[in-house]
Amino acid sequence: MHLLNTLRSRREIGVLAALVVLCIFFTVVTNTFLTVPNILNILRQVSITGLIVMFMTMLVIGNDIDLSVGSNFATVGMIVALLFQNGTNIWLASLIGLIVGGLLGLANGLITVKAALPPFIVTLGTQMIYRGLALVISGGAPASVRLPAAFYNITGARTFWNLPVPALWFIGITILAAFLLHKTSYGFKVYATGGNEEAARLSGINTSRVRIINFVLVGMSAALAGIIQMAYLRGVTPTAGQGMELMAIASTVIGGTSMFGGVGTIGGAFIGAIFMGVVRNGLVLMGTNAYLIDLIIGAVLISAVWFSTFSTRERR
Amino acid sequence: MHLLNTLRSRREIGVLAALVVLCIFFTVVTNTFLTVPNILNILRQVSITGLIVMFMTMLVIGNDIDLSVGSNFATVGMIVALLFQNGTNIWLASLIGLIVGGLLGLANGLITVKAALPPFIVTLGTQMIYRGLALVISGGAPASVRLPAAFYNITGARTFWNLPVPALWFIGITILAAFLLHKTSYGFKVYATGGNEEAARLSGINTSRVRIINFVLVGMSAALAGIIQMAYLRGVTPTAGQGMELMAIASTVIGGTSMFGGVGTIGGAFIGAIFMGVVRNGLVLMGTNAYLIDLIIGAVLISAVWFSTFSTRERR
Amino acid sequence: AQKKQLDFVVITHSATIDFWIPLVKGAQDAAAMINAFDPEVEITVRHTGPSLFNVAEQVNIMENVIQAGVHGIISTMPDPTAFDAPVQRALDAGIPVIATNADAGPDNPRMAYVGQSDFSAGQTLARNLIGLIGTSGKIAIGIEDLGHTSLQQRLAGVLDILDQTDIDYTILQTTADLTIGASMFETYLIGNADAKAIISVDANTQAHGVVIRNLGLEGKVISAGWDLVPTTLDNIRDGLTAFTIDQQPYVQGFYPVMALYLYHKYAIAPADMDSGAGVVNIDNIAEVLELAEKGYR
Amino acid sequence: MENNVLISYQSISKRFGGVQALQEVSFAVNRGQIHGLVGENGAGKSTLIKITGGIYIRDSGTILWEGNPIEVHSPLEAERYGISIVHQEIPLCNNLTVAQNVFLGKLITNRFGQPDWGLMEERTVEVFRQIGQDIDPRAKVGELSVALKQLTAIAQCLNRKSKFIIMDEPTSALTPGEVGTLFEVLRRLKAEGTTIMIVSHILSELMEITDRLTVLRNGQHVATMDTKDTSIDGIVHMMVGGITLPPPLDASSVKDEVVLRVRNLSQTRLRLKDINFDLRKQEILGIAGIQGAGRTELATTLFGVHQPSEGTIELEGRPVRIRSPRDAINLGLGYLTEDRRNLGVFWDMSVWQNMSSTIIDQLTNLRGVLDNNRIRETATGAIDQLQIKTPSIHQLIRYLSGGNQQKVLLARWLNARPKVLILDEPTRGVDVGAKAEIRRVIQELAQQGISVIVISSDLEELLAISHRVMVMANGSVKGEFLAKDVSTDEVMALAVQK
Ligand SMILES: Nc1ncnc2c1ncn2[C@@H]1O[C@H](COP(=O)(O)OP(=O)(O)OP(=O)(O)O)[C@@H](O)[C@H]1O
Ligand SMILES: Nc1ncnc2c1ncn2[C@@H]1O[C@H](COP(=O)(O)OP(=O)(O)OP(=O)(O)O)[C@@H](O)[C@H]1O
Ligand SMILES: [Mg+2]
Ligand SMILES: [Mg+2]
Repeated sequence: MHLLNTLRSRREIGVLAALVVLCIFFTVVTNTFLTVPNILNILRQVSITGLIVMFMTMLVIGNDIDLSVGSNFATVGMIVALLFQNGTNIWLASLIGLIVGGLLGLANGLITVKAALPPFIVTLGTQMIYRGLALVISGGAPASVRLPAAFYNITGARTFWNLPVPALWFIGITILAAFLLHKTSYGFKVYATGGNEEAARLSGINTSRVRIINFVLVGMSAALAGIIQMAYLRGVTPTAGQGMELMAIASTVIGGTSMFGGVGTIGGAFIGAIFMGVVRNGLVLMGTNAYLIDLIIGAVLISAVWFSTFSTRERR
Repeated sequence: MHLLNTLRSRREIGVLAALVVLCIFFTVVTNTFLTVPNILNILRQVSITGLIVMFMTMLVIGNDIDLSVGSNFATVGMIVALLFQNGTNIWLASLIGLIVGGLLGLANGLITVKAALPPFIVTLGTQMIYRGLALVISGGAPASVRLPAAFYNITGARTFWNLPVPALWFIGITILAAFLLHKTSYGFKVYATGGNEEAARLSGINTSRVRIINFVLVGMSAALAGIIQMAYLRGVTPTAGQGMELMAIASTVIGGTSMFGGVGTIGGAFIGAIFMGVVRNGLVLMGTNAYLIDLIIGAVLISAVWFSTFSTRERR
Repeated sequence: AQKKQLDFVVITHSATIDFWIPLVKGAQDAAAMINAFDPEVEITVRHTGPSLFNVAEQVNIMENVIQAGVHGIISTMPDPTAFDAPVQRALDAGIPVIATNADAGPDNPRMAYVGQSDFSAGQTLARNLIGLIGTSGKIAIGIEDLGHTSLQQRLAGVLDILDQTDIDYTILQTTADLTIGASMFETYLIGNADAKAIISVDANTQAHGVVIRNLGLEGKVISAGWDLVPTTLDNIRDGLTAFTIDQQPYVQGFYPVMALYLYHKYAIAPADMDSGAGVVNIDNIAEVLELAEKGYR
Repeated sequence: MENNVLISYQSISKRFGGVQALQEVSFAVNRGQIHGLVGENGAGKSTLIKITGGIYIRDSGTILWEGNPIEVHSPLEAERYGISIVHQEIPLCNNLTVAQNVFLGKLITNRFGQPDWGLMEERTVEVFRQIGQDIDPRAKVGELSVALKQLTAIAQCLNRKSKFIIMDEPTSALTPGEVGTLFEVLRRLKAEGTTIMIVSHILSELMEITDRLTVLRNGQHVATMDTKDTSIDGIVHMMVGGITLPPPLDASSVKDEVVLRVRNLSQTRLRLKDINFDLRKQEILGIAGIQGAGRTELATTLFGVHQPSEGTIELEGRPVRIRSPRDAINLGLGYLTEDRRNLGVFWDMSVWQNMSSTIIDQLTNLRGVLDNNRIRETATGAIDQLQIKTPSIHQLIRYLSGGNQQKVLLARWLNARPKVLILDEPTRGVDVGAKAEIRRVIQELAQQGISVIVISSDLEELLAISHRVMVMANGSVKGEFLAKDVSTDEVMALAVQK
């Protein structure tokens, strides 16, 4: 319902059309693209970054940005893995991980909002700090874990007719985020804050709180992604998640969210997240030269953003 | 003169004070920091990114951003090295390199301005494309060069009482950029465009041209940096310059340039560029644990930006 | 008597990954041995470097270290020319320099190189692989970072052998991020149901296990690669990965310290040394796991 | 006669999505005359001006410039023809100085091609002197009051010495004195042969200054006539088909009960000094003053945007500390900003959203979930009450005309049901019809028990609408009168006191 609702807006139609064209193309040139296992595969592959894309979208609509999610992701994965290795119950460890992720987001929010610094620079700084944390606590070493089946089954496994659980998390979080952004007064305040922070404040909206909560949410989503990833890969490296922030932001913008705040939808973000996964997947299936893949992805990224804003570009 | 002039504004005073404090700190805790060779060393080390910082500052004042400079840097270095290996005269090869750098910048500018897309996303895309170019033309292999002495002496060498030539380039380009930004009508148009593009356009400034020229300039500065770096290191790897864009932007903002456009100076940018170099240098001299260096740099980055905006923050 | 203080620095191109733990331990063990053996010297060993792969930054750090005034530099040199000038400057300042792990080649003025030949190690991997899958079929080769000298050399070594067979290979850029790495292999295996093996020329080997298990390809697809990462060792023990190539980094730290000591003490010129290419598979995994625990492998 | 025409519009049409902004509009502007352009909000005035200036491209029709058809595709081309425009939305570079803004796009350079700022600053001071202002040419525009910003835009236009000057609501932020000076300048320009087209919603101004008038209605041309042949009533009739001004206020409805009591209020940084006043229940208190008087500063300080450095505020007898707008709203205060464009509107949000930002938490059921029925009821109620012209509650506010945007913002504050509502220039940029409606709403509010503070630079309106007026100058209160006992001249005399 929410998704359908938000899809009505024209911004998503452009990129949805592009996605469909892309899928048709890959279906024609490869004979494995349009198969159930591959579709599930794509869903699983986009799910980790996808989780973050949802709340990154909310953050960008509120006219902020977070470059530290990839580091947060690694730090939390590492903390949970190390706690577990040292005998902490995995559920408790995960809870601690989520809280830590939220706190790292809170730190981003507090510095950005209270010290009135540009979020780009603040989170570039904390990107380095949180990455440093992951390296310090791990001593640079990857950690591997043998998780209890119960935990593994609801985080990293493939269940229900081979459906990858991370993908279910992704879809669940998407619905949650859509509800929060499009159906609650909190979501309304995010749009107002991103659209015109001054006006929102004069309307009595506590914009500082909205922005800080947005940072906490994106931090927690990075933490959740880190935990699911750790479960799926049965381990974590302290260098995990590098460049993830840029891919998350790219998906957000492909999905029709304006980098100037105030405009965007979760439905669009969902399409944006899938889009990037489809491109990568299709190119590998096609056997594209490794040297060319990033080049092509860069070009597709620009075209996709062009598509998603094309329909709403101002005419004169 | 220009530098002195621009230094008067309060934004630079904050970060200049921070720089002085930092230098005093390093002088006290190490006995090698405040020595002529080390100062020259710092100048040399900041010069490559510093060259780019100057024009990045101009670009950011014009309310744009370029994430592709690191890739441009590698691509141009690679092109020049390969042309030279294949028998092209090094001067001609360098000229071609500069032109290519300018063209890559032009592409950024044209896409951003003409398709009205956010520069962050466009240059994230071209970052991948240009990096792909460097990989494709090099086949992933580094290229080494044995440059003619005449060329080496004016690009990568240490001459005039051991003065590193890259540092001279850096200082020369700084003066040039200061002149362009602070003393010409072009510079004025950059401020106007960044301050309110609509207003600038309505009053007859060709803001598209200003923005595109800014992109070309930053592209050419990345190319120049790539050529000097190639000469200094006597070769180039296709992975060179990764993350350079973020450091250049960080220096820009530390130097007091607003990420919202319209505000900033070359004098500040110069201090910002030196600042990052001093931190890195001092930490290594102190023998800081490698795991901690990035963490500390992240924290220093945030503090420095806080400092540089502190004096102008609105009090209420 | 006053002991002679010798400060050595190990500079690696990505100082924050744990690959260097055995290398640094080797260097520190050598220093401890010498300190115990020779009452006249006191050797310290410090490890530094850019946190992530970055040649220009590594050169800067080497310059800063020279500035700080040390008595010996042991450095990886993952670029053919970038280290020529700083190494020469160190030598001019009377600081001996030995290349370890990754070499800039004989044109660099470094005094010696200790480490694996990446090219021949790549050949070793390919030969062992052919022993398992024969000389035909499809495989995927993962590489973290295109353009990284050592990795490109290993890849060249692998391809040197594979190109003499009918094996049909696809190169995947996995990046250092395991998620993307796993996705790439997964996608490849879905698209190529008849693939015989997946290999990696770097630590991304650890991602193979998850992929093979999740796609239910245990025993059908061979996995092989580089480095002794815990997950990779677990995968070998579990039969998911066939073997991994070890560079034996302990030697790459131990021997250079010895050589620098001998240089300072008796002016003995340091000499090159190959640290070999150890193959770890199900046969020796137990032993290796035990040594890895202690930081020697 | 024909060669007397400078510019002639022939069947100009322009459509935005579903809105026909202009439909076959034809009229001519004579050389050396001042031509007024009037019409209700959304009639298409700004659209026509933007087409003339090359900002919008018309869908069809012809523009004849000195008898020849022209195509203007950019502001730069318009400039080349000698057309120069003060736009309604005052676009300036806030990061630059006054002089830099005045010479934006028209730099004076020395023989080395470098900008000659000294000269430009001198000229800026000169231009401002013409319009009766002393200005620091090095002041940053971002720190100026709305009025000075508007004057800067006017100075920029005058500085270009163009053949044809178009001013889209140049007086909306100016005080009567400033308007007078501006009109003198315009008359002088006319005498020198410049042609001027001017838009204003203050019809008395147009009667005073223009030679001819064109009336637009719903994108269509109604009439063009000589000003001397018509009257305000006549124009109003052509514009909106007649309006009835609300009856004069009945002061007896004001209760004795003091709702808001301000004592010794000072704010050093904003230069507010020792302000004392009472606001009674159901009272409409007008605050008069020229730009820089500190009226907006007083209002925003009361509303918690700034903290007073001294003094007390009592609401219904209780001393209160207002730390933020949120506090202010919770205590029953409302504040409609004078700066609609920057501080009021959420441009990317719909009409209902713009109306609901103050009460969004009340439009939810239990757990913060938006209640669509209540949202619709509230929004349609407000649209009916204020007669807002919008195709639906979901229309983006950016597609509404300025006057309708203003009404949406007014609805935002009515929805919050404040006890004390501060309206800062509520009728700025609003057409006569809407002005009368807003006046009616304000009086109704007072009747319903709300106390209202109105800040307005339109003194006649202020005196007509208020029970009592307070005059401010230089950050302090200079006097207080019953509105019915005082004339505009007496108020002005106090307002300009040093
Ligand atoms: N860019 C645009 N996109 C869509 N609709 C527009 C746009 N610009 C103007 N309109 C619509 O065109 C109509 C005419 O608007 P215009 O701004 O010309 O009115 P106006 O006469 O200047 O009104 P006001 O007195 O309020 O300034 C209005 O209905 C307005 O909503
Ligand atoms: N943010 C600010 N910082 C410093 N001074 C300010 C600021 N905003 C306004 N001022 C100054 O405060 C004084 C009063 O402002 P303003 O002109 O807005 O008052 P006003 O009475 O509301 O006038 P009007 O509403 O007619 O423009 C002016 O001198 C103005 O320059
Ligand atoms: Mg208008
Ligand atoms: Mg005001």
